[in-house]
Amino acid sequence: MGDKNMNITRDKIITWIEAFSAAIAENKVYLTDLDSAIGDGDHGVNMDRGFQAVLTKLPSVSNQDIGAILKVVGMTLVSTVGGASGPLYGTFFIQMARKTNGKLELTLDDWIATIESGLDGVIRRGKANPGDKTMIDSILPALEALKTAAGNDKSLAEALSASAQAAHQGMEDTIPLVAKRGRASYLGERSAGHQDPGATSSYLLFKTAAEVLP
Amino acid sequence: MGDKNMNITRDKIITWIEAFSAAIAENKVYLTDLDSAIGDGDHGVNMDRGFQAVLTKLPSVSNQDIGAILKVVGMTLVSTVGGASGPLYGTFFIQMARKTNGKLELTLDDWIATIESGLDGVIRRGKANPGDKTMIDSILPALEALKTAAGNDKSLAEALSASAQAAHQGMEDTIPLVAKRGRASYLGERSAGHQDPGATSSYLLFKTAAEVLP
Amino acid sequence: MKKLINKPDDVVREELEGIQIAHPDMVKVFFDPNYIVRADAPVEGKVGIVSGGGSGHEPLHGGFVGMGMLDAACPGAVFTSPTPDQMLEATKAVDGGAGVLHIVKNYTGDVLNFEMAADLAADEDIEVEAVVTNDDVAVQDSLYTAGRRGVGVTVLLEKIAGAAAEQKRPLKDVAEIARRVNAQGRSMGMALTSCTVPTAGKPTFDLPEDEMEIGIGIHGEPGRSRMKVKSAAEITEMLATPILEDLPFEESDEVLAFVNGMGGTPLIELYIIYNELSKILDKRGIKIVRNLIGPYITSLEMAGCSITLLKMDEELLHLWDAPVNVPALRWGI
Amino acid sequence: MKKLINKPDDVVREELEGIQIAHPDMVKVFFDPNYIVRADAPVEGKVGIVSGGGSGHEPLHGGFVGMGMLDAACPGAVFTSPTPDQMLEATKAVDGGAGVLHIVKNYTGDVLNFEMAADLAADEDIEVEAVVTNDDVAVQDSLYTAGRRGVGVTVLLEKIAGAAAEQKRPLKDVAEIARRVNAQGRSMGMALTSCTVPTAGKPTFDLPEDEMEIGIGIHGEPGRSRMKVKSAAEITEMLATPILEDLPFEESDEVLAFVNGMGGTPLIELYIIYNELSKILDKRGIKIVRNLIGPYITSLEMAGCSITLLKMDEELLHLWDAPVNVPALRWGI
Ligand SMILES: Nc1ncnc2c1ncn2[C@@H]1O[C@H](COP(=O)(O)OP(=O)(O)O)[C@@H](O)[C@H]1O
Ligand SMILES: Nc1ncnc2c1ncn2[C@@H]1O[C@H](COP(=O)(O)OP(=O)(O)O)[C@@H](O)[C@H]1O
Ligand SMILES: [Mg+2]
Ligand SMILES: [Mg+2]
Ligand SMILES: [Mg+2]
Ligand SMILES: [Mg+2]
Repeated sequence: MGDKNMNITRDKIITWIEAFSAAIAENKVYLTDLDSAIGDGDHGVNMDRGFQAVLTKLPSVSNQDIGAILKVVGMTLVSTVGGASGPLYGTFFIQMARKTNGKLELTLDDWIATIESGLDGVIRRGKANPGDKTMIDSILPALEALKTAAGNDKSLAEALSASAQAAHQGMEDTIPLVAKRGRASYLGERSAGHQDPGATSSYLLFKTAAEVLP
Repeated sequence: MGDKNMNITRDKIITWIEAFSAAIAENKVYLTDLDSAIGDGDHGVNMDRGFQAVLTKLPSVSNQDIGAILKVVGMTLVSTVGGASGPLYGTFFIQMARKTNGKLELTLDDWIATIESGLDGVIRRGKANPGDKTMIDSILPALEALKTAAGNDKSLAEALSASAQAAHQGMEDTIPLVAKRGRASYLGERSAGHQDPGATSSYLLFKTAAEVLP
Repeated sequence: MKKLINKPDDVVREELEGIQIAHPDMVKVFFDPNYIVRADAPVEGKVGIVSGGGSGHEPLHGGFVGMGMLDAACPGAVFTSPTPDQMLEATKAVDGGAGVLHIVKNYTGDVLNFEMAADLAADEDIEVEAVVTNDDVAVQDSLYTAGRRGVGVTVLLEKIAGAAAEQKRPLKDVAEIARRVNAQGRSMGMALTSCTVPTAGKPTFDLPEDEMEIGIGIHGEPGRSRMKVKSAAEITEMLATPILEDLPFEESDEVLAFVNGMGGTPLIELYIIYNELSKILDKRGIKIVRNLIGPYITSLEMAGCSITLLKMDEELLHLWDAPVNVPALRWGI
Repeated sequence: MKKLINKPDDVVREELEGIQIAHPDMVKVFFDPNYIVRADAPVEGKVGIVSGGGSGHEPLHGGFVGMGMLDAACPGAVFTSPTPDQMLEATKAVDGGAGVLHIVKNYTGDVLNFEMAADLAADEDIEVEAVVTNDDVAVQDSLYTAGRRGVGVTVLLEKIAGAAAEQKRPLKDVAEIARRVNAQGRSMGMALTSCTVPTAGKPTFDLPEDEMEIGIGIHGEPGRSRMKVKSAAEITEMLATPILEDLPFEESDEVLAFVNGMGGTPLIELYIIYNELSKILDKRGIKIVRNLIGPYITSLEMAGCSITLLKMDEELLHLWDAPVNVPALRWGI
């Protein structure tokens, strides 16, 4: 049981973005290979291009509020990633920013609202349903795990850890799915048996959050 | 020593054209391979296309004079072979026709004048010099051998046989030469060490002549 | 990988520099973000037309910028959708006060990025309409997919919508014509070889020396099925039949027939395909009233072709024939 | 061999059928012997311009038949010179009473066949002048060879001579202008891959995955030297330097820069080469006043490019800009 009242500070958000960028760089080839199997083999390259750009932008906003920081992350992704994941991850961060405007610290409830806002953005933008074999399939379980943890009065650390586990499960659960959105959908039945690259990068989002945010 | 007074009849000329056509067909790949080494690998294909066309034309002129027959051969080659060898062989036969107009038989002297006329045509058309590694390098020695044989009062059969031998020697002598005309000339020194395809097909002309004309 | 390039990462930028130097009379090229606009943009009172997509499909879209066709093109990385900031800048640059039409090929990335760009343009009070092309009959179950891909029709649509805009028709009209072109056009493609994305350095897929892919897209992706190489007549039949039956095209229809090279196939082969196509259409009583033959929407150096048929009417004919003066298409001027 | 063809022996005939069906507004195609003439030939009082050569270089020459360029083209078998009977028929078909210009690429076969055709035409009282193009600087010792090959300049010459003829200038003038274009133009080419003659069925030469040929011709023949693949910048330098030093082109010269694709190289790479070329010319103070970028004189599906520079003057500029309306080039109309 961690400290229930511990909050997510602005500096931790920055650390999280840096940790996620590092995880993407580390998994660039892995993500790209996953995308080669059912897409066009660029997901790792796309994400890495975006987060390398984010890293160069971060210092100039590191003394602003969390909303401002997340907005810059989102805007940078939108203008550097391209493809499907650019607008989707971009929207995710921009919508997270809407809930964190002016804030220097986030409670667990704030975090839940923030993720929920991000996910809503992704769904509105991409019109995917759960089970369509997309990044939603790891974000949604992660959000649900956060809510359950909060309902059960768990600590921030526990909640984040539960969300990372749920995202991981969601990611693995994409393997048998037949894709219905994005480029993988052109493969129809042939997309089954492969893990979705976007769901994999999204899992890394929650994994790194669990590692550095508490 | 054959019969000194035996002449080349029209029917033998037809047989000769047929025999040469057969020799070209037989050596199509060989000639093309020679051309691949120092040219563009089509000499056998070109010649065969032309003489197959000649074979279809022959029956319609087989009861005309030798000049008319050779003219049709030359015109057919001109309009079916293309490349360098089309106009050269075409001119060879057309110029042979000039010396045989109205004739139904040729003496050895007629034959010499006929070949000389053909060769002159090739030289005027192609502007090659002896030693430039072209068909001239087997036709010219063949002509000289014919003249020598006639000067020595040899029979037609002997003269034709000598010309075939000389053409063969001329053909082999092209091997060390550096090409100065035609496509092989672009290779410069690299053309040395290869037998000229045109000189090879010309040798076949005299070889078949020695076999069927006497 | 053998290509006439310097560094793989510099391919798109250097290509754009080449276009800039080659065609200053027709286009202006901007960098960071990258976009190409016609030299005299914005044209006062004219609907601006913006398209864009991944690079590697040249001359699409940059080669179609100029009088009578596109006002701007946004090139992404090779086979990667461009980003909304490029599209926004392009949209602003060509807005002549009559609104802007976005022509978007139906790929998730392109659609999403253009949507965001449209939102951003709306924030700046520019009226934007988007038309999405989805003419690829090789994608069958559009219910369970991201829908049919936008391919060859895009070229024809850009020409025809461009002509409509040049006549200063209002945005609604231009968009309506564009949607009609999309609705009346169908395409399908095939590949004899894969292609190599410069940054990847190796072919996207392997294709044995005696096999081909039928039903490919334009991103080096494998197609609907793989089989032994067939004759030009059989290949044309395999591409034309699904196209003809999908719309369907019917007896006495008049069509524009577009035989497109994928980048590595020479013109001599495209004319052979066109010859076969005309026999097939003849047999069905379908009349080719216009044609386009050449590499216009390509997949880098892929060998292969695609066929697009567009059902024509008086208005489309008129717009197709209207003057155009862009790097890759020129007539009537 | 993977090609979009039916039988190898039928390639040329079926291509010609495709051209005939595709462009009846611009050209008429005749068979046995094969030749293509502009739809409105003969043009009364105009010098007729006839070119021709082996097939496999498309759009050269058939794609250049029409208003403002060629009056006729004679296609031979792939990479084999056409025959005098084709040329004679074409010459007769385009003789408008002002004589006929033969444009001949300098290959022994082409030269000899065109000479015979000219003799035959003279027998029919048609005045014929021939201009032979020989712009390939990759062939060095022209004393000991059949002379330099005719390559890229042929395209430019056909356009410019075509414009001069269109102005109803006399045969002597048109020939003089054509000879000037040839004298003021130089080219050199390179290949990343070989090509496959359909009837041969296998590549003309083998080129390892990391090597290229510099100084090739347009018949799939190996070039001046073989080496490891280099960057676009280095390749452009290797092609441009011999061209520049041969004429020589000098500071403040104005040139038309032609970056030609060999058939299998996509436009995106040609623009990168053009970008490098413009830097090289810039450095030398040579000004590009016109350009042409694309596959115009090809070697089947060979990957590679060639560069042609033509020194321009007022008259050539004017003739270059004059209207042209042929399947492969169109402007000013
Ligand atoms: N409509 C959508 N909604 C949510 N996620 C999507 C959608 N379409 C695609 N994705 C995600 O995007 C990932 C692919 O991203 P990426 O490869 O970068 O883009 P692209 O498909 O344009 O190449 C997929 O694995 C999937 O998770
Ligand atoms: N100028 C010339 N004079 C005489 N013979 C020539 C000349 N140029 C080429 N040849 C002959 O033509 C032969 C090549 O013929 P071919 O391969 O059919 O034509 P191409 O070179 O046009 O492909 C050469 O081997 C040579 O013997
Ligand atoms: Mg991808
Ligand atoms: Mg040859
Ligand atoms: Mg992509
Ligand atoms: Mg040849």
